[in-house]
Parts: sequence; C-alpha cells; structure tokens
Amino acid sequence: MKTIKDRNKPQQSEMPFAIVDGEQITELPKDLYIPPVALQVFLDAFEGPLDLLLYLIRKQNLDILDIPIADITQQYVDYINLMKELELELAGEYLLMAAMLAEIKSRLLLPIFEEIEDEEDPRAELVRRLLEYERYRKVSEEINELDRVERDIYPSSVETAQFEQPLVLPDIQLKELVISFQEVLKKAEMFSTLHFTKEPLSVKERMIKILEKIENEDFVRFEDLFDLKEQKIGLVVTFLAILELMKELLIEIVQAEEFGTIHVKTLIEK
Amino acid sequence: MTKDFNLKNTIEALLLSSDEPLSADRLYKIISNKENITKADILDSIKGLENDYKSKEIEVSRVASGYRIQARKSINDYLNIIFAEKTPRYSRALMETLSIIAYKQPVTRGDIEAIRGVSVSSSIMRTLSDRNWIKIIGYRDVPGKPAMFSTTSEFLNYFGLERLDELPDLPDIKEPKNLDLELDDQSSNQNKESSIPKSMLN
Amino acid sequence: MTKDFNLKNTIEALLLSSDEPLSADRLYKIISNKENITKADILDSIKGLENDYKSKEIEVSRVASGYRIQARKSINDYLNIIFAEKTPRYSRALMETLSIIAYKQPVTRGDIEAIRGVSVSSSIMRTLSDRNWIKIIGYRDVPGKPAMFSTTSEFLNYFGLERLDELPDLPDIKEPKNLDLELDDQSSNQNKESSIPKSMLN
Repeated sequence: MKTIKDRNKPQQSEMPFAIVDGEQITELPKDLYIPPVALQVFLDAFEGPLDLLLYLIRKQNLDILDIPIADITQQYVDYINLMKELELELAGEYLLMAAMLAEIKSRLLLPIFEEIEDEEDPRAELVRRLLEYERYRKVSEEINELDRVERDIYPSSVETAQFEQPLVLPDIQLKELVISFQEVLKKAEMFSTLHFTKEPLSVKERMIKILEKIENEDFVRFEDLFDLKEQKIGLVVTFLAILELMKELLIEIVQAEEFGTIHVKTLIEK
Repeated sequence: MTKDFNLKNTIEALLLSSDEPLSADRLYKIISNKENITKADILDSIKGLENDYKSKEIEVSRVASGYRIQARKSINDYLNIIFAEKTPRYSRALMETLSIIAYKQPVTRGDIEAIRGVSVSSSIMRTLSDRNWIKIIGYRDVPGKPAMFSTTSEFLNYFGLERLDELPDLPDIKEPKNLDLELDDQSSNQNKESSIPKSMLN
Repeated sequence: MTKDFNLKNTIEALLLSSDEPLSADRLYKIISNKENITKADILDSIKGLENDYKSKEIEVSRVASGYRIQARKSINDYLNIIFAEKTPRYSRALMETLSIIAYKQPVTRGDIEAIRGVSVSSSIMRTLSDRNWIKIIGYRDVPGKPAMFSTTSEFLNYFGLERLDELPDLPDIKEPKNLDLELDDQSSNQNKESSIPKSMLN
C-alpha cells in the first residue's frame, strides 16, 4: 500500500475526485492512517470500475489507446486492496474488473506465436469499453449543464385553483394494489429486521369488526362477540382476533368475580 | 437602474413564475438586491399590470399572502376541458401506503413508516381518507396514542370485494412473474400505458 | 366568434393555466369547441404573443409537447432567490443512465449495464420513471424478454428541448492508433471467464 503514493505522483492539475467537508481531495490521503470516511467518499465518487480505470488513466495522462496494462493493473488492484483493507463493501463489478485486468496482463506476457496473428490485442476489448463508457460519461456531463426546469427554466403559470374544477379521481386496479404491496414487501425484505408472515386476513378483519362493535360501549359481554350462527371456523377466527387484540393492547378482558361474566372493554381512547 | 430594466415586466414575470403569491415587501426585498427601487415603485408597477390586464384573460389578484396572477372566469369552460382530459394517477407512495393499510390493518402511521422506510406524507393520508378508503379505527394505547387506520367498506366496494379476505393472497416475493399472469385475468380495464411494471425495476 | 372573444388572450391564459405545454393541435381542439377558429388562427395568435413578449421578461418557448410560457433567463437571479432550496440534484449515476437511454434508445437494463460496467440501481430507474422521463416501449425478443426503455417528451420538456437531436452531440469514438481494434457493435458481452487465481486480488 505504501507504494500508492509513489506511483500516483500527479502529473497534471487534477480534478478533485471527492469533496470532504468542503475540501477538495485530489489524491488519496498519504498518511498511514486513512480515515475510512474519506475512502468511502472516494468510493462513492466512482461510478464503477470503468470510471475508476478512466480516472487512473487520465490522472497520469496516459494514452487510453495504449494503456500500460501492468502499471494500471497494479494501481487498480492497490486501490481495491485499500478499500478491502478498510472493509468497505465493494461491488462485485470491481473485483470482476480486477480479474479481467489480470487476465489481460497475463495474456500480454505470453509469447506471441506468429501463426495466431488474427488474435486481437488483449487490451482491445477493455479499450473499447472504456472509450464507449467515456462517451456517455462526457455527454452526461453536458446534459447536466443544459438548462432545465427547476434550475434554469421557470415555467410561468397562473393560479386556477379558484375554479370549481371537475374532480377527476384517479382509477386504480386491484392488481396495482397487490403489486404495490409486493413492492413494499420486497423493500422491507431489504431491511431484513422486518418480518412478514402471511396472516389469515379474516383475523385482521374480525379484529376490526370487534373494535367497531365495542368502540362506543363501556363493556361488552365476551360471548356477545361471537356469532353463534357462524361455523366453528368463524368462532375460532373471532377468538383469535380477541387474543390478537389483547396482545396489541387494544382491548382488555375484565372478570369481576370468579366464574363471573367476562367482559371486554376497549382500551382505545376516542 | 440597470439599463433595460423594467420593473413592471420583472414583477409580472416573478408573479407568474412563483408558485405562491408574493407580497409587495417580498418583491421589494428580492428586486432591491440588484436594482435601486422603492416600495412605492412596486405598488405603482402592480397598478400598471392591473391596467394592462384589463382586456386580457388574466388578472392580478390580491390574497392574504400577497399578489398573484390568475385566470379570469371567462376561460373556465376551456379549463374544464383541459382538466377533464387528464387522467390523474396516484403516486407510488400512495399506492404502497394503501396496500400496507389493506394488508396489515390496523396500522398506525409509524407502522407504515417502519415498513416503507420513509415518512408518510399527510397529503397521502388525507387523499386516502377523502376518498373514504381508510378511516381511523382507534388509537393505539402506547405513548403518543397514535391513530390506527383500517380500510373501509367503500374500499371493498371500489374493488368489488365483499370481504377483506378476498384480497389476493400476498404474492410470493421471489417470483413476481406468476403474480402478473394470475392477475391479468382479473383486472378488467387496465391503464398500463405509462407506468413501468414494478417487476422491471428490480 | 363570440362577442369580446380574443383568441390571443385566450391562448395566453390557457398556456398559463395548463401545467404542461399545449400543442397547437390541442389548443385548437379545446378552443374550437366554443369558437369558430382555424388552426392557422392559433399559429397566428402564438406569433402575436411572441411579438407582444419581445420587451417582456417572459417568452413563448416551444418544447417537445407544445408551447409553454416561461420566464426569460434575464430574471433568473431573482427567481433563484425565490426557489433557492427547491432545486433537486441528480447523481452522476442517474445522469449517465439517462444519457445512455437518450442516445441509444431503445435500450434494456442490460445494455445500460454493459456500457456503465455496473449494475443499474432500481432506485435510479424508479426515479426516472416516476419523473416520466423514461418509459417502456416494448420488450426485446430475446430470452427473458427484457423491457426496452426510451425517453419521453416530458424528458425533452424538462430540458427545454423540442427534439432529441437538439441534445448535445455524443462524442465520437477516437480512432485507435496503436491497437488493432475492431470497432464493431458486439462489445456488450465481456463476462469472460477469468482464470486468475484469487490470490492475485489480495
């Protein structure tokens, strides 16, 4: 790692690759201790391995069409190792690129047999990708500078809210609702602390029903919550709903005396 | 004053560009940064605008927080056409909030925020209760007594459901494709034109 | 025509009332409901407006989905004060993704990933589609049927453009000097198996 600073002697005025606390950082910090924050910022500053490679190439004013693969590979791997040492999470693409560079390097080292003259320069594919990426990187910077609404273009408008506009309500499909929930679950899965289990909806619904039933009453008799016309499964669902409501501290079960009537009381304050 | 500077035209453009009414004070503060003007100049210019607009279909209106330019009632008929042509859509945030309430009810705003990882905007909750799709069913007995929301029978009616348990089963997270197929049959008229299927976004 | 009806003033008020640009066609459809006008009248009136605005701080701008009235850049100093905190910033990753879609459309996520060398984040695709800047225009006929994305007219509107070819030119690919490069279009699949031992990476 100590070699990084030797190799990266700037040869041109550089673009800062990161800004930390308002200060431009144009080189990796040279001290032995590198604040992880700076490295994270450094990592965030790159949009992937191609971007990092381009940076290394530009930084040293190298010809992209004739990259000294051995040097670049070494530098690239140094950066990667630095990040790994600091236990920064590296996208898999960075490692893939390291492998690709190493492969190119090894192929360049092989003696060239004249018979296989068809074979491309091993760097060709990489150069092609770098050039292609660079085109879009450059043009995206130009697009970023274009005038745009919210920054440079201010559309004029007059107030129309004073009119009674016909109220058109958006229409949604059941499918959209389900897909939205699916989306939510997927997101929630990413915060893996949240667990969703499939719960029978009927219990949820019964909980609501029970709450509605008791909301305006002081006490409701426990057995009045059950609809005896329902089948056994319905009674079980009601019972589960009551247990669930108790667990969530939404209702309270009260029994004045032993073997006395059990009453249910809402804990919800209106 | 700067050459070519025209106060009336500047005020007009500022009032038209701002999303909210601007008071004479505010206009003065903004413009006097660059130009040597008085507050009286501002008021004169606004009078001038009012005069210019006499024959136009827009007018200067004075409301509590200042001046704004608004369309005259005479173009109301056209505006009705413009607004009627638009088929509004609900935001993803609203759809997700509604789906969480539907499947996890009763839930508090805190529950929804914990699941979605972002705060729930008041306007979403307002929209949902304005449509009578959700209601407050009580207050959870924890500090702060947060309101608990559930869906309503109007919500079920809207989707042609009789009971909550007729809501489609939670799709298997790992295999969203099956869901799409399954639900395509059920959805009568879809306006899928602009929205990108969620499954493509992952 | 109705008494007192003034087409130019009506168009002005409609453009100012609509929250999106209106095309001449659309204006014609809206107004001809009530008034006996031709499409040529619409275009004449828009010319008239442009003329009226010459000395003003607002202008008629033609963008992809029609005409809109906007403030001249000369008053941006003031507007930046009013809108100081509202300007959203977009990441480089988002701008790069958007650029690739704009110049290479229609593209799949795979195409974008091949060029950028990293996977496309879902949140970027979501932001782009939530803003209505991109849409799915079809599915490529290869295994997996990946969605193909293109940009929308809202994207052009946002950047004040009428047509895609008004975007900055995409820089040319440099002519290779030292390398025997075959600059064909097959550069997208480069996931070559690497035989490099893990130790090289440590």
